[in-house]
Amino acid sequence: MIVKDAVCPFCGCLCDDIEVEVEDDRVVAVTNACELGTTKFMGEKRMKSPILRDGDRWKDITYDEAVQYAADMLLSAERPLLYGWSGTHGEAQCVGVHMAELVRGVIDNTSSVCHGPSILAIQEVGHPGCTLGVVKNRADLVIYWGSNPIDAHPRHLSRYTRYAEGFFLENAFRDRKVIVVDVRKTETASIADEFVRIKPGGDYAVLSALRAIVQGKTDTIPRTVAGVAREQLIRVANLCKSAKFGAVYFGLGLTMTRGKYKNIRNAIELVSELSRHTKFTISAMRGHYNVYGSNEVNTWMTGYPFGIDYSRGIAFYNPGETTAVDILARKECDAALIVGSDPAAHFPRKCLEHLADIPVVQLDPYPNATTAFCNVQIPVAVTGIDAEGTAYRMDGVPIRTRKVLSTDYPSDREVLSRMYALMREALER
Amino acid sequence: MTFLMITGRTVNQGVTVENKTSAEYAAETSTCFMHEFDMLELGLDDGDTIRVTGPCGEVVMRASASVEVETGTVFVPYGPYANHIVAAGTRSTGMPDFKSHDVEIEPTDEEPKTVYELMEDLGGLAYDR
Amino acid sequence: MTELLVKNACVIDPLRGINAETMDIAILDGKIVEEVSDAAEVIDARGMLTLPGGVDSHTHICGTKVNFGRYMSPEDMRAGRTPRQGPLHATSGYSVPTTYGNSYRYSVMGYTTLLEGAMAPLEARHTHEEFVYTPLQDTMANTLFDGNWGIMEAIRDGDTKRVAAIIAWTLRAVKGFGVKLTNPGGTEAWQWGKNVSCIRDPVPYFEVTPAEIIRSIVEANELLGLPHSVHLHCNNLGTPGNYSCTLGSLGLIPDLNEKRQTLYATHVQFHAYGGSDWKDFCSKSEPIARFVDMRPQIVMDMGQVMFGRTTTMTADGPMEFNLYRLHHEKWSNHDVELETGSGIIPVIYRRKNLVNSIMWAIGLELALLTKSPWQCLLTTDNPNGAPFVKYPEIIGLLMSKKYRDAEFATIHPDTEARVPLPAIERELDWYEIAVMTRAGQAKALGIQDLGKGHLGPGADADVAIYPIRMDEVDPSAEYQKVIDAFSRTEYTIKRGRVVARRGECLVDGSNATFWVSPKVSEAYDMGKDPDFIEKFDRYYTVRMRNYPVQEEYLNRNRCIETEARI
Amino acid sequence: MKVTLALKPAARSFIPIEAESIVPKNFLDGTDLPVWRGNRELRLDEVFSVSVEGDADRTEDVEVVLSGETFRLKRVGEYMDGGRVTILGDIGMHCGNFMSGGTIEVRGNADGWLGREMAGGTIVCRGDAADYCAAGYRGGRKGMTGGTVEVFGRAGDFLAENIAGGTVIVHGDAGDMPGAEMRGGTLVVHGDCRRPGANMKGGSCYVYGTAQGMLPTFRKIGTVQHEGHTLIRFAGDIANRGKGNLFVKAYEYLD
Repeated sequence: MIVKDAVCPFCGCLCDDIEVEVEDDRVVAVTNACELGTTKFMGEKRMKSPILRDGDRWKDITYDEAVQYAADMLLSAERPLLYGWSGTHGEAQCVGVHMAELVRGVIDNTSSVCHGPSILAIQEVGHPGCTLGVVKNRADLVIYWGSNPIDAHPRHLSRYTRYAEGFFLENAFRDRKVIVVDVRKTETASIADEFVRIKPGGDYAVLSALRAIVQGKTDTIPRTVAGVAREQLIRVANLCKSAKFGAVYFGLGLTMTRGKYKNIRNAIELVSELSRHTKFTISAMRGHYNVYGSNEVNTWMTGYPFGIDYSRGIAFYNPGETTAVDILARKECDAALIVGSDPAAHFPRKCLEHLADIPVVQLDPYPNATTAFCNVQIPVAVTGIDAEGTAYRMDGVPIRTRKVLSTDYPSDREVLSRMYALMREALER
Repeated sequence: MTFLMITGRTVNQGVTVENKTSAEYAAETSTCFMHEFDMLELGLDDGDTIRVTGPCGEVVMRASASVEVETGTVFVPYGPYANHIVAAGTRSTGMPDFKSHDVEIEPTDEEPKTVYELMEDLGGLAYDR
Repeated sequence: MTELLVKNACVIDPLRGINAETMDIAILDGKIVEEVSDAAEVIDARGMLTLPGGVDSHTHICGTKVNFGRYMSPEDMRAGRTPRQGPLHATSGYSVPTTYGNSYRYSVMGYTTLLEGAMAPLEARHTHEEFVYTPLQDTMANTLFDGNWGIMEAIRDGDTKRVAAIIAWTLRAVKGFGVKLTNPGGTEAWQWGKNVSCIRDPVPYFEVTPAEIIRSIVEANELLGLPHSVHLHCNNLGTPGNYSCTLGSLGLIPDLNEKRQTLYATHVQFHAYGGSDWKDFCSKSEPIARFVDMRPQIVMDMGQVMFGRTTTMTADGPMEFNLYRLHHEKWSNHDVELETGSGIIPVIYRRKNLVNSIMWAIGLELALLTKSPWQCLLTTDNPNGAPFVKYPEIIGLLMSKKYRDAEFATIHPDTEARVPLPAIERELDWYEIAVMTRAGQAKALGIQDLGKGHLGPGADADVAIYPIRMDEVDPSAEYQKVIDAFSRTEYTIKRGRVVARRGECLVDGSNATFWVSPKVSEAYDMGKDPDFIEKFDRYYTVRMRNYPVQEEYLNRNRCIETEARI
Repeated sequence: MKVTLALKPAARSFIPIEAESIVPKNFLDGTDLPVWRGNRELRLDEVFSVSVEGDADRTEDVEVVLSGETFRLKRVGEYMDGGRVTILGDIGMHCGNFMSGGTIEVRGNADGWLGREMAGGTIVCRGDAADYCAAGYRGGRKGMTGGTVEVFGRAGDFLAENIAGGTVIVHGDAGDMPGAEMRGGTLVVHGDCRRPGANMKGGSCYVYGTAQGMLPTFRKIGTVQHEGHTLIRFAGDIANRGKGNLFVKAYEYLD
């Protein structure tokens, strides 16, 4: 059987033109997807049943036992952390928010270590953006700033920018200019028309300089800014101003360096400045296929996109205080539920040391680094493969992922709903 | 020698990220991409093991020459190896300094640990079924 | 079987011509019936004002744009925070509250049906997801067609039937309710950073004018037999002198429908400005109201501005950019491929600001100068003019000259010379308020036959009982009592169940969503049209098969099938 | 009246305690106040050994003294409008949020957001202050609008971010981006710092040490004498059409 128009649950591009060939409940071939997506569709090393850590060995338990364990753990905690959420569907994320509200815990998603700083910037100055198709059809200038789509979003270039056809571009490949700004000469940089190499930590200064140059205040700018010659900055500013439609796509090169969200704020303010001259937009290269969905769900249900603390009943938001890395490193939680992410692989070691000290339950299809810190792990279906549900693309377009094969694994939503029901029952008693 | 360590995504990291118990994932995320001049200076060949010491400890990785990084800078794919030495401070933004750590690099005879060995060092328990 | 009997209700039910009659209301399984058995639960309304559940025919509560307003406004979220309590979820936010915040606050004010004013088709799934978490109101979504490429091409080719066919396919696909035009043509021009200044400016590349778009889509809307008329946000919102553009747009509209208006012009306050710049800015509510008085084919809503902090959000991207240039506050914009766009900025309307004071006056003038309350409905274009929690104050202002004068004394002193408001003596009565907040809204949306906006047998049992007796209160003098009463019902009944009581919500409800599915002939089924399919595949970034919103997203599914004449 | 609160050692000491009830005014009506540990509401005397000496009718006459391991105690002095709070050791986040009057003295170090959105009164910190000292809240609204914060040690990143009024003095070094988005008020850093005044459009920022990573969008105007220091005067941030004043002893670009 071939499933057409399947939706790839890997990165924020959320490509929905994938063909998946299934035989005997196994994926045997994947067409159209990039290497990242193909490997995910073909992944096979699933955990077979829920496991419980018993001293220094693992023991299989039933789903009922595992769900009960999680419910008891969350109910007895004074400040449980519910973390992850980017690797699951929106319907499960909604249950997660209800759970956090009920047990008065902290709910945070992977954006705190990804594009959380971008969100903080947007909260200061807003976000002039657009859907990917607007760029594909119109943009004659695309800037990748601190992002490396060839490695992280392999089809971004072919579906939306460099190699995409566009309604208003006669010869898109020729008519569309690409600028790459980075500290490394990545593969993406090598296909650019212009590469701007910045000294590490210099993005903010370069962005400020460009803002001034766009306003015509070139005199104040020193001869070089963070390793970039003033002449190149002027050339880039002119390319931007003379474009009919410019689009900036930025990545973790801006969110993870010194200044963090202030870098993105500065980039947004540059785009707002350019909007006085021509059409310009800016967007984040969101990583997980549904990290944006997690932000959306949290926002309509709690008012905030990530890092929400319900300890006091009402929602409190303060990234840097209510975000997972800070809470774990400061040992400020006493239980953790992990869904759809792998903090042990992606968090600094100090956070892991605290995970080792507190009860941890994880929902994940695969054994991963976090498994090592779990008291209980519950294997679930993979959204987009054996579970369906809503995901939000990096530009906010919601797409329903398809189920391409059937397994006996329950979905995240099913498992979480059972936990939630148990907890409500216990609290109402 | 002191280097600026930058971490980030790579295709191979992405391809192996859903299979963290695999040797391929460990190999990719324990690779330290360096400028070949820096490797010459440290007397390193491609694939040699190095000890990388950061603000929060040390970890053994393998050096690999790359044309993408400048001298004085190294690039390590996101994962448990880099995170073994990354500091958890976020400057109150929620986000650690994943791309701006100073590290010391020296040659070593030790072999990189497996992912689960790293986790066990921090109080975890390997799952190997 | 659940039965409920509301006794001694003093009912105003304009769609049935009932004005302040004391009667009982019988409810069986969520519907109004002639009578119920003795076993029915009884609520004694003790002569209190009882109205059909409130209907808001233009509000922004759910979807991509609204949620972005929340996302970018953590400072707004610091107000209005409540914890989870019993069946109720936590809420946050003032001008852009969480979905639960919206739902609970509307419910406490007696509102049971809401129309989301602007849904981009490509992002419709998002709106529907949020509807599910707006549990205490039935919902429906206006669907944006202002910059739709396929439609503009069909208009250029003079093919109104194809326009209708594309609308039909899209509404069905995205589970939309009505046709919304926001700054028609302007949202497409804005994707080049440009705009159209009024209805005769051609849209870049497509070479059709807003006038052609409006006229053709109005015709197409009637070809499809949709319950609601075209819902128009005119070009040129918020600029001095725009009233002539508004009159020009309204003048395009023939009278094509016997049951309802042919055009719904929304938030007209923002389109009723005189003057040539901000310096000689003034009210032009009078010519607009006079024009509408003569044309039964037009219904408008106020878009009242109230003083204080709020967030503006609209599909009108270029207008928001102009606002950003005035305020230099934060600004978001979100263009949607092949369809439309949106913009958001936070604002504060200040009493001491002349322009804001004039805006405040214009909204009230429109309501007071338009003869028939059926033609000017009460809205703030929530949250653009003000958050909807200000509705009770607006009701107070419309019912009391004394209150208006007291407020007028606190605004910018130069306002008097720019607006007719001080000279207007009219005070609306209870019946007129009932028209403007439910009956007129239901009629304009074309949902009265679906059981909304009235209390006749067969109607949905959505009832609002306000803690006020008309025979005991003089609204002209005791306006504070009116405001208090409309701020919190004694009972809000939704689908036959008491969902709110004296300012407290009681249950976690379950909303229904209304949407339309026009039946068109095979030849006009765009799902099978090779040209439509080819263009879709080439220029959208979502596959055509993944575009439609699945019925899984509808909590209670109220599909309205219409017989299209194509 | 002097209220002494000695934090009791607790078994689950890593869960922060939120104690916005600890403001001098509240003690005029006794000590029956709630505090929160995570999601559990506790009585003040479950967490502290409470002793009261003397009495008072006016907030100004109340002094609260906190002792023990108070570095995880958050929100002390929130909305404080008078009186005095003395913290003998370190204090947790959000001490003196929204404060409008009175005095807070921290003898040790202060964690993040000391004096966030402060409108008046005085905060003295004898040790170091962490990130976002005297700063604003998420969403870019005005930060500090009045009052004084004086830190004798060092300050972290984003010191006085979004400051719109009042005075902030740091005797040691400051971290990255002090006075970011500054729009009014005065910020003085006696030591070194990185990237001062980023995107500023008003107010005055003085750096008596070296400004590292100096931003390229400040226009040099000349030198001035200030409090015995010869400082270079800049106008900026021109990226933001700014009209702020930045004075530095020395600076280095990241060139």
